[in-house]
Amino acid sequence: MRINCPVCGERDRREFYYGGDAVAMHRPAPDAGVEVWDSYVHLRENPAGQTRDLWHHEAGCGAWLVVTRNTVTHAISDVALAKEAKR
Amino acid sequence: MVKLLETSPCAGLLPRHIGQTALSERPQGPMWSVAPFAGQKLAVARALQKIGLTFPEPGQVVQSGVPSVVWFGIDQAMVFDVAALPKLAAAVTDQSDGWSCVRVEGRALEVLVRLVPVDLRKQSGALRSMIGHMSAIIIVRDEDVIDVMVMRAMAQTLVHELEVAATGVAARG
Amino acid sequence: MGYSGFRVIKEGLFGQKGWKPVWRNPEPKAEYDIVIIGGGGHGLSTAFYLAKEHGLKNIAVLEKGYLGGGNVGRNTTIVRANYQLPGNSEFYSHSLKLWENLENELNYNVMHSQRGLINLFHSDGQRDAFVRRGNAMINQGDDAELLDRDGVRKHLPYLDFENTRFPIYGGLLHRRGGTARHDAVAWGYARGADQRGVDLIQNCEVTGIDIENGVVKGVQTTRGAIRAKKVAIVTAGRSGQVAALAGMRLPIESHILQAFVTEGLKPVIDHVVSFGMGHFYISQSDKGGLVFGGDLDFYSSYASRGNLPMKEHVMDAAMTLMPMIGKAKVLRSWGGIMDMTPDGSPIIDKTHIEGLFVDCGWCYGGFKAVPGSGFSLAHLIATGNHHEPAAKFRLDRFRTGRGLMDEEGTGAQHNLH
Amino acid sequence: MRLRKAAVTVPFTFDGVKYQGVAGETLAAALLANGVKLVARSFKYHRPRGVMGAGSEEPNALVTIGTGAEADPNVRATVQEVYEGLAAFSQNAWPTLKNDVMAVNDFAAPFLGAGFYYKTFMWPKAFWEKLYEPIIRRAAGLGALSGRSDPDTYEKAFAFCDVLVIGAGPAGLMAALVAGRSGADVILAEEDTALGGRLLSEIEEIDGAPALDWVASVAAELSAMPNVRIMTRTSVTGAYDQGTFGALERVGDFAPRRAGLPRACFWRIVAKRSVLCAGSLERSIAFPNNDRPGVMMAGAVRAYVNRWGVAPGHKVAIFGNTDDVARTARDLRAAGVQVVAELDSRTGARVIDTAGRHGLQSIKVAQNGKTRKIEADCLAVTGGWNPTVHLTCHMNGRPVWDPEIASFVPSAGAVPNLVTAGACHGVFETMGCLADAAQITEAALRNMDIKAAKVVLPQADQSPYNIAPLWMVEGKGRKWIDFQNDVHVKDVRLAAQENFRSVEHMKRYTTQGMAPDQGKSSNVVALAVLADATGRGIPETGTTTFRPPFVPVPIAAMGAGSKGKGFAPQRFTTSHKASVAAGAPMIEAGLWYRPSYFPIAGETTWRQSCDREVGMVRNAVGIVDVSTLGKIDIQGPDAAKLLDFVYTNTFSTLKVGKVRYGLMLREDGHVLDDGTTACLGENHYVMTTTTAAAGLVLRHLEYVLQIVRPDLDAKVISVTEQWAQFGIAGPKSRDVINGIIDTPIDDASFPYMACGEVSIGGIGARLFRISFSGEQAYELAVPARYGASLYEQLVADAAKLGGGPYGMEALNVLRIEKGFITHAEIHGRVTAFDIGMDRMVSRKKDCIGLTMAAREGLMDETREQLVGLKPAGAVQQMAAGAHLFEAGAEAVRVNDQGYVTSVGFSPTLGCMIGLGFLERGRARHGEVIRMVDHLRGIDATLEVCDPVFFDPEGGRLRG
Repeated sequence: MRINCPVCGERDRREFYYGGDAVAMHRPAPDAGVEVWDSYVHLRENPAGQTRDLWHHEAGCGAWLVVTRNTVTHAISDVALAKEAKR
Repeated sequence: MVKLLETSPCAGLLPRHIGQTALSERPQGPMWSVAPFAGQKLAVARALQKIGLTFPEPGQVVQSGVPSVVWFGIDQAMVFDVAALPKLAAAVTDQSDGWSCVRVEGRALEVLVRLVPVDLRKQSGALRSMIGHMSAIIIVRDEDVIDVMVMRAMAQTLVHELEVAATGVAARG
Repeated sequence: MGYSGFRVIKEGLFGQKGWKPVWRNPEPKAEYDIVIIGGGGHGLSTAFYLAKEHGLKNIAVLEKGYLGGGNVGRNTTIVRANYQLPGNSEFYSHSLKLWENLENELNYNVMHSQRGLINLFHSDGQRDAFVRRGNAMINQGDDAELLDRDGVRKHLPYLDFENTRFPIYGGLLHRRGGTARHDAVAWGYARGADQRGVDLIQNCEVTGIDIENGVVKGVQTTRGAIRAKKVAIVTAGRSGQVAALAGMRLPIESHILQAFVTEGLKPVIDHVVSFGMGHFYISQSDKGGLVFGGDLDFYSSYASRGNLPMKEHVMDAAMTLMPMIGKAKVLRSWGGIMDMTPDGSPIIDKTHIEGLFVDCGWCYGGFKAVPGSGFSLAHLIATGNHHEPAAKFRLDRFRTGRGLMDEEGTGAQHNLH
Repeated sequence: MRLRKAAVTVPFTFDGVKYQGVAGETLAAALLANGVKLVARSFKYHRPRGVMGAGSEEPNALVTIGTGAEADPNVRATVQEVYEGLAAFSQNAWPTLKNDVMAVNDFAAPFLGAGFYYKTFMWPKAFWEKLYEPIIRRAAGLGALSGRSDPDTYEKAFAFCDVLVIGAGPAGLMAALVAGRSGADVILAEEDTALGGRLLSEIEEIDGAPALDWVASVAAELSAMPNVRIMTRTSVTGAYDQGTFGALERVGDFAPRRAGLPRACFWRIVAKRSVLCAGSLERSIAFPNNDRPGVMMAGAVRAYVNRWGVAPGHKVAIFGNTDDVARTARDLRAAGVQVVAELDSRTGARVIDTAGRHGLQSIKVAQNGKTRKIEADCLAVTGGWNPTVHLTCHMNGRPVWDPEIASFVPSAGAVPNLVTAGACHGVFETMGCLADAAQITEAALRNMDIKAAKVVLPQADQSPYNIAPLWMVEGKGRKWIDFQNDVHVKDVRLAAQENFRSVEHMKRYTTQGMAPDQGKSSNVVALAVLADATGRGIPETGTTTFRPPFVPVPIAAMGAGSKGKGFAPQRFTTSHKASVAAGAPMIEAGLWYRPSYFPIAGETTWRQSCDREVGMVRNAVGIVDVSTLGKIDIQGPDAAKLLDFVYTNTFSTLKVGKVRYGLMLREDGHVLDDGTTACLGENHYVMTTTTAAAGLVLRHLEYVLQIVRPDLDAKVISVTEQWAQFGIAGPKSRDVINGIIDTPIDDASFPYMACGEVSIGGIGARLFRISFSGEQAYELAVPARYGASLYEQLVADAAKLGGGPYGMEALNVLRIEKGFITHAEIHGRVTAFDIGMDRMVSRKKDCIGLTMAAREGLMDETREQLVGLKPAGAVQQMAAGAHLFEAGAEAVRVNDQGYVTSVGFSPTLGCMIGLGFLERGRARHGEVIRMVDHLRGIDATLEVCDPVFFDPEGGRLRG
């Protein structure tokens, strides 16, 4: 797989670290309740199709990225810097 | 008073000549990591312009006589060979001793094709990638002069990887 | 029709004409007492034990493709009971005991080979962790032996003891660990279930789960609606999609685990060997192929195929651990879809919908669990009570934090287990 | 038999017999030239087998090359080039290829049908592992590994291009020509040693001249283009995401070994577009006893005759179902080889049996209602051609049935940005291949906005294919389909009879297509037989999936560079050389190496050294390199807020010049890491992490800053390698410090948990007063270039005060004595509550893990809690990894109450001590419990105690 880093350009998957579903960007408030937190930390849509997930360009520029990707074909339709991505 | 002596990262390992490839260690000059605080990139660039440098764009290497500034990652640059920096609205960190830097000359592209997962033929300037299993900074000076940097403590592995690759290149003739 | 050496000779003499189909191809009925979604190892063994242990007859297994076509048909065939945490320990111990009598129980040779499994360790810290594990195995009533470096050398003389990157300190030997012929396990259970009246329905995809007032009523399929009093989702690799038909979201992320096989070679690796520093494990099939694998590809995927960097990493690990393997040639690689849970342990539980059960989250350890999982899920479906050895595989443990079984100690990031 | 006399020959051996070959020809060609027919034994029945094909798909002629550690098993004789001194050996035969004892299997064949083993060998139970399985294993397998470390070198490399052309037959050459002339950056990868593909083996004309003239002119033009790279001997093995391909280049295996030259190179090729021109593979026909040495593929026979000048037989019969029957006869006659029969199935001719034990002697033919026997020592067979669709299946693409050519063709778009052209696209005649490739490549270039250069198509062969499908010929005797796995028609029918009707079931039940050729020559025939047996058509029957690699890849090639130490980088501290010189055994700590202990004269065990080093720290001063601990520089207006958010305790109150211990959780509420953070200045901190978690914590901080709290303005960067840092611990530690730094310190100016900048001979350094031993202790950091020099000085100065260096063993004992935890305790399953640090979780602010740590199950009093463990009575041994039980309780799971994490002999206390986790442990101090290590046979009675064994008030570390 190759990911088009907005900073470095297209790079091999081996430079990146996968950080799970982009749901992590929506951290609940501390008092949001156990159900909300369980959902945030554990439950996943886990789609067979388009997903948004987080990747760290660890052996590259160091940016965390939000990657819109198809989990069946691995086609990548969008890559954005996490800091600038729509939350 | 105690007198401390310097040891370079590749001491005892370099220089080496393998076929038409030469490996040598770059001198350890001052190196400052500069990471501008939020919204301060322009201000930092302006401040650096006072010493003939700027804040580089991704991949950019800016040379001003001996001093240079090299893009080093997202919102991060490395200033080389400046003894002291002007005051900057940035996180400034001394990295002079954090890296080992090896210059690969001669069949540099052919050697690095065996180690780096990026098309270096189309590169100039600096990029962050890998050499073997190591995170690395690669500065393409010319098609046959490439500087590679990895963390200081991995100098021996870096030299070993380069030697093996250069040996393979040389053996193919 | 019973299988035996005598029968094989007799059929050989008469041109193999007497062999009957190993299972029927029934048309789905309009209603069953129990519908099991998923004709993989776990689904088939569940059906078998429902029939055998609980005397239930009116059961269907619905399989969207062919029987045994999921992960039971594409894994590295390792069977072991070397877990350390409460909940896992007793379950895998029970499962291994079922394995040990499986040929007899199924009248089918699944080639369960207890050739011994050796987990290598490469530091004092790893040794301590494996000692804790080995002691837990013995506490559970299973077997474990601590090997020092020379002990490992005696069993595995071909490892690199001189120059490898992470020196071998020793190993934990689990003599009852080993392998089995994966397809045969699925077929043996399918045959056993079919013989006991279970309808095995292939090419039948479930497209909906009917629920009324919080009670399950049946399923919609590509071969029509089927009413059912109880429905079990046993579709590891697709658990999330099928559970979504019931409006559920699971604590699961799907990941790819690759596996590899080489060309046939004369016997050279007599154990199952696992490399404590490199996520690499290997055994040799009876046909002679070296069967091995490594870590997950590491990103959520349903592609059932792997990527190059992980392939290379696995080969790298092989070369540092056992450089005698260099001239073996990889013949085929494939990727299975793994249900990864936040603690790396599975789920066998009722759901908030009455009559709906789930059996999922086996991560990459589902094969060895095939007998135990079927046995325990059958118990739960038939009696309404959790089977003791699987009683901790609850859905709510993540919410409560009670009884988490994180063998790796890596926490709630699904892919890290 | 050679058809033309070779000018120069080289000697090689097969099974020890010396032959003459022509350098560069394949081993198969050389063996046939020398009249060697029998080259192998089949997998299951040990049937005699000869060369069948002429390419990498060869199912029969697998040999071992070389001896000893260099022995390379399962090499295709049809690919291996002959060189002087080449030593090849047959496989799977004992004692000799000709008289193979295991050939007895063939007599038992009636009982060994598909899947027979599932039905037997079940009794008695214990016999499986002891008797049946070992016999099966010994009989199975082909070649053998030497069991010795692979002595050869291999390479890996990366390559990039606009257009990757896979295969250099007529289509591939045309594709490369079009792309090359258009200025695209092209890689042309060809498995063979030469360009030309089938044209190398056929007699054809292009533009009125021999086709090879055209090949030579195109090759010359491509070689001259700077934008085209030609890679021969390179098999593209796999297609992966976003245009990534794996490829195996054979570099040194076609010649005697040369120092430094790798055997093979595994390439990772990244292409914007790719054109698959992989050609097609010929298939056989399943007729009775179709597997005898001498029965070959017709295309291979033409290759041996036309390309290599070798006649595979004196009397050649031809049997097939396309115009290739006539083509083969034409070429053989032109070369002066006797053709004894042209059996075109389209005229009703059938071969219904063959004879000849170690080589074909005759065939039996049925035609026009009559049967006759024909003497022949070679039978060329063609059942048609299968497009080489393999790479298009690697991303789950399913090929589709094309009745026109009675085979599967690639489905369009199966691999993104890959197009197929020529024979693998279902276009078989040369003219069609050229036109197809030109057109397909032009379209691909247009897609990437490259203007395609015009190429004038030459005139080439347009002979039609005219296939009439023939899969099988009925008759007595086994009709082989998968020659490598010994699968025959009856096996497939038995599978169907037993309801293994799905193609996947049939494959798995019969092992059809699972041998080293992965069904390249057999799958389509097997499908046709299955379709027939189940009354379905071939398209409904479907295919199994081709998976990577296309050709088998040596593990050493894909794992190149990792043998020995190459598996992971090595990290060396600046004191490494000095430690080694002092005789310290170095142990791995993650990627680092650290000294275990420092033996001095008279010490014969590690314990003696360790005890001395512990005493040295407790009574004088010890020096330890702590550079491996992670060091992270944190700066910015929100640096303190970041610390407050990632640590459970509060850091925003930490004053400049002070250090604080911190605990970090994962979001799921379990402990991630611990360490100290020093405030070096306003909005400037340096965090230390454990060695193990250094990378993890840095990534975690970046994750927090970029994902969870992008509002925080702080910058983090690793300074682990910038600073060489040394611990100086013990009552005399300050004396050592003051002997080194330019301005002395005292307790008042530098109290416990102080930090600040100091200088050493004018060089800037950092000093921290922190302790991991419970003694008065400091950590002194200098820029790494001075590390070696400072370490030497520290050790020398310490020695003058009765101290010296200490290693990991002593460090471990010292910290256990103080109840300090490491990753032995914070192993990923423990909470702050478990380790007694719940007080450190501030409820006044949010932090990572705060909410989930409060889950009911994580705050339960019955959880296992950190305790100290010491002997109750005359306990000799304690063991990390042992489990804990109530005194007198049986050591079984239901009674299991905990486990031991760390142990050490405390010379300070004169006994073993340990740390562990025990259910309700904090409430059980003073209780006597049982410790059992089954593995080492240790069973002891321990007392539960506070984890701090030594100086619980902490008076010593305050000085």
